[in-house]
Amino acid sequence: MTAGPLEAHLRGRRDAGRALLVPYVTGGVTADWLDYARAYAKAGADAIEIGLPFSDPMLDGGTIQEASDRALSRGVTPGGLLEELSGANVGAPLIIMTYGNVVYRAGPEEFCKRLAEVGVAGLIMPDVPYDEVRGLSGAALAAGIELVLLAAPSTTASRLERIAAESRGFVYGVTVMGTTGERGALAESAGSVAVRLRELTTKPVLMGFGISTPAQAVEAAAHADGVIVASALMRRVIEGATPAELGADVLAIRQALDVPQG
Amino acid sequence: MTAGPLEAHLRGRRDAGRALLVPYVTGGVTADWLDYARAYAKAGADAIEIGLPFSDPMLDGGTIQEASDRALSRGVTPGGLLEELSGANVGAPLIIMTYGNVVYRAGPEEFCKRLAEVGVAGLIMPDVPYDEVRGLSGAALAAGIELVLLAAPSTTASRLERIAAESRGFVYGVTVMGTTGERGALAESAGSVAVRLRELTTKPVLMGFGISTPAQAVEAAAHADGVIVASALMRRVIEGATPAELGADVLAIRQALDVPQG
Amino acid sequence: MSLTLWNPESRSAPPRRSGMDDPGSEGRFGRFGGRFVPESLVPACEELERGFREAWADPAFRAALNQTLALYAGRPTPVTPAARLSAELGVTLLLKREDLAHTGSHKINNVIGQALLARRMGKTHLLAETGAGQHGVATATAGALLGLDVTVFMGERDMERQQLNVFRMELLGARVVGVSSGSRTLKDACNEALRNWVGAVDDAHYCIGSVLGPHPYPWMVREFQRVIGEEARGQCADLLTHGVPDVVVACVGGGSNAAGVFAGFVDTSARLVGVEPEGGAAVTFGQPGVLHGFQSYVLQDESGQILEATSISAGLDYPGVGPEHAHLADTGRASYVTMSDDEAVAAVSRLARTEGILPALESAHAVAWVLRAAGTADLPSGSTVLVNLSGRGDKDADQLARLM
Amino acid sequence: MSLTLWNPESRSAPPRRSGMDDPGSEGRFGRFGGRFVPESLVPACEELERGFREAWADPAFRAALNQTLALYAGRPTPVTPAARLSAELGVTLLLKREDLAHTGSHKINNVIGQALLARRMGKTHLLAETGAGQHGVATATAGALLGLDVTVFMGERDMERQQLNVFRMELLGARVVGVSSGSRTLKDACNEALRNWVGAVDDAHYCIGSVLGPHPYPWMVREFQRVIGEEARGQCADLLTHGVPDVVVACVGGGSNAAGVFAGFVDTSARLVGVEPEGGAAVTFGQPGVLHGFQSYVLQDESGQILEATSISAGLDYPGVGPEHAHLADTGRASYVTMSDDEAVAAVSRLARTEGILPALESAHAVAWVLRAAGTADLPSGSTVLVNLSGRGDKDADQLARLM
Ligand SMILES: Cc1ncc(COP(=O)(O)O)c(C=O)c1O
Ligand SMILES: Cc1ncc(COP(=O)(O)O)c(C=O)c1O
Repeated sequence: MTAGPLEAHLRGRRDAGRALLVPYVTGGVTADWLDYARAYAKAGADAIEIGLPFSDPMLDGGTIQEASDRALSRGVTPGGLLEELSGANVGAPLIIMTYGNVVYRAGPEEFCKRLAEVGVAGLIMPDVPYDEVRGLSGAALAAGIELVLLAAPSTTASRLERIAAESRGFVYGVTVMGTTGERGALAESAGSVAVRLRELTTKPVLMGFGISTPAQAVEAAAHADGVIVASALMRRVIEGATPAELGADVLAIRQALDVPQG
Repeated sequence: MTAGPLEAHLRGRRDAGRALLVPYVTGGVTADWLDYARAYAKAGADAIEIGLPFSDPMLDGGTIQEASDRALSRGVTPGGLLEELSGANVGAPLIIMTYGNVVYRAGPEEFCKRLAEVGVAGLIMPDVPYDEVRGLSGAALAAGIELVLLAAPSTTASRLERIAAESRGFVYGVTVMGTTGERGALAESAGSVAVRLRELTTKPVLMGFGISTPAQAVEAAAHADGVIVASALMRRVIEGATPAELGADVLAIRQALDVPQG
Repeated sequence: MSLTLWNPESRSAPPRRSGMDDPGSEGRFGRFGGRFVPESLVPACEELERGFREAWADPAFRAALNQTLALYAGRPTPVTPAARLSAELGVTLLLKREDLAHTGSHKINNVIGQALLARRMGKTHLLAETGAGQHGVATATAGALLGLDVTVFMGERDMERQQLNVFRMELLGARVVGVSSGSRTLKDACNEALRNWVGAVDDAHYCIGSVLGPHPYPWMVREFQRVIGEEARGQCADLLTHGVPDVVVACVGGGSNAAGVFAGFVDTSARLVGVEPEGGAAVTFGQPGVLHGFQSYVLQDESGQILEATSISAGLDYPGVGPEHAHLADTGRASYVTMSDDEAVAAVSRLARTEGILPALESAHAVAWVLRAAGTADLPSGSTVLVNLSGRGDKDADQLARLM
Repeated sequence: MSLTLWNPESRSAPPRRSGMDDPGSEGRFGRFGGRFVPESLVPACEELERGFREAWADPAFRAALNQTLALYAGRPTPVTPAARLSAELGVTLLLKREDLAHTGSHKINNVIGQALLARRMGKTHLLAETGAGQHGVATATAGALLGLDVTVFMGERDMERQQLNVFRMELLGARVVGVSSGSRTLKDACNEALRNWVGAVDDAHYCIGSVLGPHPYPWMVREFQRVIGEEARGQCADLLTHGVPDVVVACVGGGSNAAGVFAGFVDTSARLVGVEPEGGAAVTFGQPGVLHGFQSYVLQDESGQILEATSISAGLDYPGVGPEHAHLADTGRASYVTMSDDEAVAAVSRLARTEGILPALESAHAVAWVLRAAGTADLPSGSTVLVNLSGRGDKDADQLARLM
């Protein structure tokens, strides 16, 4: 399968020697949530992950749970958030992160079509693993949405191979056996997941979960093509930091990543 | 078995045409409880029943339960009450009413001997029926205490015969299937118990349980040799009536019984 | 003062085979037992004795009882090897699981027997006393099952302490009558039930909750509980190399669960141990006396006033003990020991953690004895011991939560 | 919007004999089921599936399970003919008595199975979610029995409402962890248990309490509960002229007790009726969706947010339903109806008064259906109906007392 636009975009930047940075924001966490996304883009995000909040976020730690709860209690809906994206011109490719039920409820075909309409490039569903995603890939393909698959430290070799082969946009390497959420140190498992994936594919490999500081980002990116940063940013949003302040946070990571390594 | 002094006394009066009257007082119900007994004697009691309070008076209704509780919470003991009787010179033969455990705890021989020492003539144990009393009769006999047996409306003919034969002092006819306690009307069963007993024995037959008013006393005495009055008097004691007032109550019954009946 | 209440030699008694047989028409267990009731109740007791003797000899009655116990009450209850606790203690501990019987204790065995008997005798009403409410709930259950009216007498203090069981009885259709006399607890409820029975003997059967009361109750209730021991005997035979455990142990309130399990082993080599609560140990600390219709060991003061029992477990809070236990203590066939409230609570917690079984506080007294005795001369390492786990502890969770 | 989540034709599935068989390696019941978990958990689910398949085919495992169910949990539970209520209703009502199983409900069948399996697979720790606490207590029990550590996740709101069950779990040695996210109830406890499992898969087995969760849970739990139906099948054969009842009915929360009893009758002529609570009726009022690892009917809003269930009975308070029930509803092999809170409460009281059995509020929903249907076309006079009485009502007495 030929690379889609998201993958092409990330490959291009990666191949140009850049460590990729994908920051996250929960859609609707505040009224001006889109401004966070815009600030990320300005600070040098290579793509932006936008969470559509779900009532039962099984793979999320406390910070993103709270961000989701805030958004939901503001009364946002997936449909409304996508509507906001339409023509928002954030300045970087957008990847939607949401749980399976949000997609199934809307209907996979309709949902993917709508993503494409509002300019979204990729889709991540943390509770729909490789085996179950097959029922959705047709819909995503038809709509031109790149379905990103996750690989975990526990993933066996044969599964990893298939995940690497079938993931689109990039491969999402989970650093740790655990939920999203900040951690004091990067898990040891992070490196091996990245290394194993890199042996299997030339697709961009991005590591996520528990990457909180610029130093951790650099560490995680050492064996991979880039990082996804979520909880550390969302904690700041919950604490009331402005889009500008979040932009500065992302910039700090961007700059750390841009320092030529060893 | 020849009649003992209590039986002889009651027989004598009965045979003289007198309806017998045995009023009751709970030993120790007040500090001056003996004055109630003396007032009864003065008002014409043919004998007096004195209750030694027991913690678990299975055959007593609410009034006598309360009188017992009052006495016990005053700290009285069977030994102490008997001590008070010693030389009290009440003015009528005394019959002790108490539950089996009080007697067994002291030891039947010792208990009966002590009764005799303090001038008691008879003993009633409401929870020691005919079949069980045999173990005690030797002790009573040896001490010269007349053991009064009870007969109930439910008692079968053959038991009644044995009870009539073995009761000493008199036969206690229970008017009703129930506990002690005042009742609006005399139970219908009262008459038949009395009649059945009278057919079996020439011993005095006294009816008790629920005889509250002079009129009920007269009614109960119609087929028997006399009555025992307890709860109606103890209710008055509990309400605070003086020995003199109780004397008047007993006198009223005495007088009603003394009116020659149709 | 020496007591010679009873001279067994002077009475005609049926031949004894094992020490737990028919106590004869006078209901005597050695110098204990008897029928100490008001004359008014004697005919009812005699009628009941006749009724029970006939029913017990009638295969149809036995079949109906057995069927009800099996299809309704969940019998047989299993004997569970307590593997982890056994390993910790160095003895083989087996648990007879009366906690799994319907309503949560062995009480159901007795009430089903009495209710079937009452119906057979044409009674339409059951009277019962209850302390914590276990026997009251069981009687209300049997009454509902057979369509008999049920009135339960319960001390007012107990009603306050056990509101939930009051509700449960009412839900089962029973009338609960508060008793305000005396200490307003179980013994007063017994008095009140007996008083009420006097006035209602024609229609009502008094359903006594343990091996207590006038003859034939202590014997009849033991016979209705014998199923525990008979089942356990067979189950031990399947589970143990020697067939019979070295020791059989049960808690003793009135003594019905102990009597039931002892009856299955009295003719074996098993030592029988009854465990009384320290605060209600009639065999250990009582004197011979008469209470609620029978002669036995009773907690009482110098002048014969009955003392209140004060155990942490409501079901053992009774100042007397079944007359047959008094006799078994006299003859030495069974021995009786006491456990403290603290030991019982610790035993609940130990059994819960090692075996996943929450015993009733009552039953925990028997477990506590094993915990104390294991490895001592009383229960040497390698011994086998059967505990009759008379009931489940759900009812006590509230109380334990406040204590712990 | 039409949903075509799954096309059964396109997948390789094992041949179906009766509609309640092995759901294949992908855990599919028609268009429902599956394994919707984070990639991190997939290997654990696969390992569990392998472990279960091996154990289930191993006579030694089956023997150990059966022995534990018999000697420890009190199986078989009886089938009780409800004579008085049958007479009142004009139908023959039989009750499968899971209320008599250890810990008071069918939940024990499943946790013993899973705990034995976890031990066999070398796990040392059990994780569980619980709502009212029934499954938590059962898991704590099985953990204590086998010496496995137990952590139970429980919504903070549920912990406040069910303090006694929290105490009970702690008494059994379990650690109870409050969950403060979302609605702070059962569904959030499930989320939290899954999250925790992700970080503990090596040592921990996640012991799910119903026919829910990712493959192999819905199938495995049904197999562990199948014992209900298999026992009942044989017991009905003994009790009924026609051998098989006309209708088999059970309450449906997650659906494990219903699945267990249905499994024994799915290949017979018996109609199967699942009774959902009006406030948590996923089959009746839900839409297809994904929750807690599986595809099924789920109560949700227009945009796919999960709704809270609000039933009077905590054990039925779940917004989803086991995928096999969704499939049985699709195929029409079972039908699903709803009962209101009031009907359930009335059924508790009716069964208590006529049969002396206090059912769990959950189980009362199944009884309530019989009360409503008897004499109608749904359950004509003369019909025979087996109700799976999934648990006892003691746990609900407090709540009922406040309501009544
Ligand atoms: C569980 C349990 N065990 C024991 C007893 C004590 O009674 P008994 O000594 O008659 O077995 C009770 C009384 O309520 C009880 O509920
Ligand atoms: C007694 C009882 N019945 C039924 C249920 C519902 O579960 P399921 O539908 O899995 O049988 C529960 C759950 O706690 C329960 O405790």
